[in-house]
Amino acid sequence: MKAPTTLTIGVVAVMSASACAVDPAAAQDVIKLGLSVPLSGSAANWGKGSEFMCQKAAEEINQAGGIKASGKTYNFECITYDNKYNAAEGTKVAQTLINRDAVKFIGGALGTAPTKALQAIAERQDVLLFTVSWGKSLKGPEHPMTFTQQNTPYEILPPLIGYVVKQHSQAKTVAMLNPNDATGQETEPVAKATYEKNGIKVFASDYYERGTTEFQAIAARIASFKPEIIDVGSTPPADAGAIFKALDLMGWKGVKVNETGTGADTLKETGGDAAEGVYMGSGVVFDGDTVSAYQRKLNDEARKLLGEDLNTIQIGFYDAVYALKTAMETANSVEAKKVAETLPDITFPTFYGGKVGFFGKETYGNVQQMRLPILVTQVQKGKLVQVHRIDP
Amino acid sequence: MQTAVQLMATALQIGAVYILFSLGLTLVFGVMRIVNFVHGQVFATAALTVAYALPTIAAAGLPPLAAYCVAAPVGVIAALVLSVAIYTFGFRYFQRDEIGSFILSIGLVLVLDGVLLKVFGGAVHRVPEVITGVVSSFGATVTLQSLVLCVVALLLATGLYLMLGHTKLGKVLRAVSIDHEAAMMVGIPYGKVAFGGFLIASLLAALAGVLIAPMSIVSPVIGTDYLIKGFIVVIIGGLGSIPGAILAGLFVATVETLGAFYLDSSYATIATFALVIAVLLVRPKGFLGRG
Amino acid sequence: MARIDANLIGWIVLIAAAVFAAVAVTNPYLSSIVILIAIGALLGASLRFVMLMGEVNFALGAFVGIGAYTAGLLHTAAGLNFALAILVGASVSMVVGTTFGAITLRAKGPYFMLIGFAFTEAVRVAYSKFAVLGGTSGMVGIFPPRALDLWMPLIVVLTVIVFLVVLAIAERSDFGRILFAIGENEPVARSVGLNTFRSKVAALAVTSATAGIAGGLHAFTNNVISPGDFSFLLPAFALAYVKVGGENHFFGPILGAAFLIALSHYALGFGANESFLYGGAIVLSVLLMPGGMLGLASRAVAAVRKGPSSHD
Amino acid sequence: MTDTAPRGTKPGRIVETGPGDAPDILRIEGLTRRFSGLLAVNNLSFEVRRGEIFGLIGPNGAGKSTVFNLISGFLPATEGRSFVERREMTGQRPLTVSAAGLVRTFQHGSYIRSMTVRDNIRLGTIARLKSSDRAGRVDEVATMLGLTHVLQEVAENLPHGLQRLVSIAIAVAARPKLLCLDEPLTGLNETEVGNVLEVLRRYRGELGGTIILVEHNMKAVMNICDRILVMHHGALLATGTPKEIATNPAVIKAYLGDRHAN
Repeated sequence: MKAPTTLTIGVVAVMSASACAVDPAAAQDVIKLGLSVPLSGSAANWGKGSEFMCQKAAEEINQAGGIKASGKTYNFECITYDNKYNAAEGTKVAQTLINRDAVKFIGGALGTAPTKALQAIAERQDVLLFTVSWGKSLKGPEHPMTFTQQNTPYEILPPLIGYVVKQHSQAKTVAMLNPNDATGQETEPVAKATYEKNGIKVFASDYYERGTTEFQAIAARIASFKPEIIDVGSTPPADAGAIFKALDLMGWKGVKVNETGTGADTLKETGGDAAEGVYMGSGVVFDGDTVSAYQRKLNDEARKLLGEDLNTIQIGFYDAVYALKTAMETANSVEAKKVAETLPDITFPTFYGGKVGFFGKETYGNVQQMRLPILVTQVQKGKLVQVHRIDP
Repeated sequence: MQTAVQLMATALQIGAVYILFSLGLTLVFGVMRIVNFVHGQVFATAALTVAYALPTIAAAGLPPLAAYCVAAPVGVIAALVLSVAIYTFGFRYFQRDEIGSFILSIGLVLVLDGVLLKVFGGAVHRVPEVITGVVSSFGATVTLQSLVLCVVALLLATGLYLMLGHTKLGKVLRAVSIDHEAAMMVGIPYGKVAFGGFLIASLLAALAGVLIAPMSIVSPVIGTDYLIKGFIVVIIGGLGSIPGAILAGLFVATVETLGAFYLDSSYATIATFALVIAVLLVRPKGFLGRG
Repeated sequence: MARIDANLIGWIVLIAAAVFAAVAVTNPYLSSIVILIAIGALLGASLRFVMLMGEVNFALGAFVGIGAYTAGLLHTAAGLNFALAILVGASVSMVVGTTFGAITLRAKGPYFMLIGFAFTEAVRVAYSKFAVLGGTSGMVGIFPPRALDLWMPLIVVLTVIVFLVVLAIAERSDFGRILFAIGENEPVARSVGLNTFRSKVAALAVTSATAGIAGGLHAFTNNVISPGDFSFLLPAFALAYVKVGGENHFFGPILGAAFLIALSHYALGFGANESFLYGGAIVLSVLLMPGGMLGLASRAVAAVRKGPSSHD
Repeated sequence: MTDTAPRGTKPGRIVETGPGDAPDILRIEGLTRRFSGLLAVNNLSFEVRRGEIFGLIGPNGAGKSTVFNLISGFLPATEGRSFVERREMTGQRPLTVSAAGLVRTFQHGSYIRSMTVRDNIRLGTIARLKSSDRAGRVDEVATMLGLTHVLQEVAENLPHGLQRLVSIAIAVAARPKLLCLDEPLTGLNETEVGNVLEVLRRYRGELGGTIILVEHNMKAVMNICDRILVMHHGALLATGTPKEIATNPAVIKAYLGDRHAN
């Protein structure tokens, strides 16, 4: 008697799933932008901010009259699912976006593992994919539908490290630390090579587990090498702050770098005064004259939502939407393959101001990387200050 | 020498928190035979509440220390309210059911993870430094704050130890954890005792939470991190053993510190897990576990 | 006798339903759900098998991961064909599982649970240390032959059914009786000369093998695997399948998996927090319906029949 | 899948057990067990002859159950040696002891509550019989113990008396040379007691089985046992036929005031 129950409930369950598989909201004049981002766990805030920025850009464009292509007018709509930062969930999200919601454009994917899972399906079904993930292996001619919406170490590190080394010509040695996650494993080799190219001796390059809350021993270890520069690579600002504080406690004084540091606030919160002087490669300055009033307004809204400043990851989700709009109108088509072919040749207005395009032939063998300005920032008197900017 | 002292100081500091955290776990298991995964969430609730309340209170113009003295009790109370709810609606029905209670607590962990994220948001919360200044001796330096943490933690640990040894409640708790049937035969109200033990355990977690808040990186996931460490400690020390938890707490902290210093610290993480399995090979019930 | 019949009907219905779902469902999204349910069912059944002897095996996550990574590596690095890769993966998982059991089954109850928990987490960190496994960003390109693309749902469902049958037979055999006896009254089993320790290890060997199979299928249907896929949440979710479906009956975890996975996909549409969902399901079922859905069902049936419940 | 051979233990060596060698199936020499100072069993020696029903009695806490745990290998002896059919079993595990033919039951619920009677009995056959013979043995034992009509029932739904028979059946199914029963009569009513005793007699009669019986029910013990050993404070107080024991002043003294003495 149990068996039929098994069946009925099983069937009912599958039916309920199929019920929402057929999405009535699939009106022709809406272009859905799928987002695969972490909405839970330690990276939840990045995901929330990314969704926020995608929606902002979409709203602006829709209010400004939408996208005009192939004689029709379309509106953007952002659909976000939680990829929990791992491949299994990334696949679920990919299936849901592409095969259930029939999304043809991915407005952004965050987290290398879930992005790879998404790419496996997207490239096969000709779905255009934007991602902030750094994996070099994500790009290249074999992935014609994939585009990167954020600067990666290959873009950031040469100018950043170059600048730092120039400012501190006496510094000749460095010790590096990275989190044992995808970003860390992507950043470390590039940074190492760049330092060596600049004639800096790399004493040590360590990894630590994300989720560590006690950094004294780790700090003691890197300090014991007595390097002139300590580069905590893609360590999240909160951890970085704690590490610099511990280093400061042990009396280590030297040049501090947090390559992918995104903001002064979190760094200050955990690092206190030890955050002073840290160089960052992914920081965005929201006070001072470098930003427009509108950007500041967006950032203030974001702060209300997230409790911290916007960072380059989230801004990438904003830029991708404008890139797509421009490409669609230039190609005069909303067909993903056509749009992907057009993207490399267009320039579009970026959040950072001005118009930018795509590049990357020499690094990735294919034009898939947004050519964004590179901002070298530093914490000065507790404020994040832009010390160097390279515009494309 | 300097590094040696520095490392000792670090190990002591981490160990102090592990001890506080694990004492609760081991106490609950001793008294109720419950493997309480929710302990981490109780701990996180306290830490998050402080991290959330303190800046707000401080904004009212109070100096950090004063503000902390207001926020800390709030955090403890929040955590205790949570654990009372957990006990009355959950664990009460699963006493001495090792598997059932474990399954229930796993479920609660999943639920509370979601809740904490909703309530406190994903952003890292940071409590402004409550006690400023550093202490240096033998060339090693620790912040006054972490020193205070150590002292308080160790005081609490000894306090609990003495309480179990000498007060009536303590004796009752011990009696129950050694042989609850015998204890009930001599007329000990098991239900009351169990609830008492659970509250004390939660209180320890809450205190650990509010103590760690000013010097750690407080986010909703902090609970899981300490939970895993905490269980490693109690397994090594022996479930239900108070001295076991204290010794193992220091032991694990030392291994971690040395590991992080001499190895790449992500290997240290694996090393600690390997350690557990090794210990259980030699002593399937932990170092001081009761046969 | 009635029970035997019910079981027989159960199997026929189950197989029919599964094969129908695998063949008739053409929408790739729905077939991906069918696949997830099939794999989930195997995971739940594997976890339940060890629960027969009264232990909760949280090392399951590690076994699934080892199966998946071995299969993936053999396929991507050594170009081994996918059926073979999965089988070898399962064997490796079985070897690890047996060793793990032989070492850790001296411990019981909470100790065994917690060691398994620690083992799963340790192994998860370990994957990320090997570049050849793709580090934290995961291993890519684990594709079955393109020709099989359309057939994958059927292949997965049939494979799962085969190993479910294996587990069911094992449970109904004398081996199963021994495990059950161990779970309830180990001294009695020992007093009649049964080597209970060896039986426990054997049980772990069996489930680590089936878990390894599940892992291999996971790898080849997801095409990408990452350490995060095999955290302690995996056994926790499997536990949810068992408790919600009903741990007293073989079909329990299967029903639980079907229900929870479908539900979670439905919920994903509203951006609901999945772990919240699974957690809630576990809590509610342990508090309100100890026998799980099947427990409720059989009690209902019994009430209707006004006869004794056929529920064992 | 299951293991029928004892693991990691060599068969105990055959030893000549002294002069006047009786056809003893169990021989205990100076058996002693201390629990942290307390002497539970104190230098106990006795032997059990093939085909007899041997009563092991004594006031509560006399150490009867401890003796069972020691001879069946569930508890290591502090001192002393034990032989089953002249094979030394000192320090062996239950696995080996039961392989040598000594099978014991436990005082409380020596069966699997939620398994059917059939499965319960079958459990006893697994280690000793190859799978093709098990079903037959189950029916055999069920018939002998009069359980045929409840084979399909789940053990926990049975009345007390039948549950005791199930416990015995599990042990009997294992083809023991020596059957050790720990209080099989406690809590049973007159008819049930009679029923169990009847079964034991038949078991001894038809199969020439040997039984050690730990029991508080004096009437039953006196009525069924060939020889009785009385323990007091862990030591041997007296041994002999029921008649001798009944009239032994030391025994009577030991039992005076003991609520089980009737």
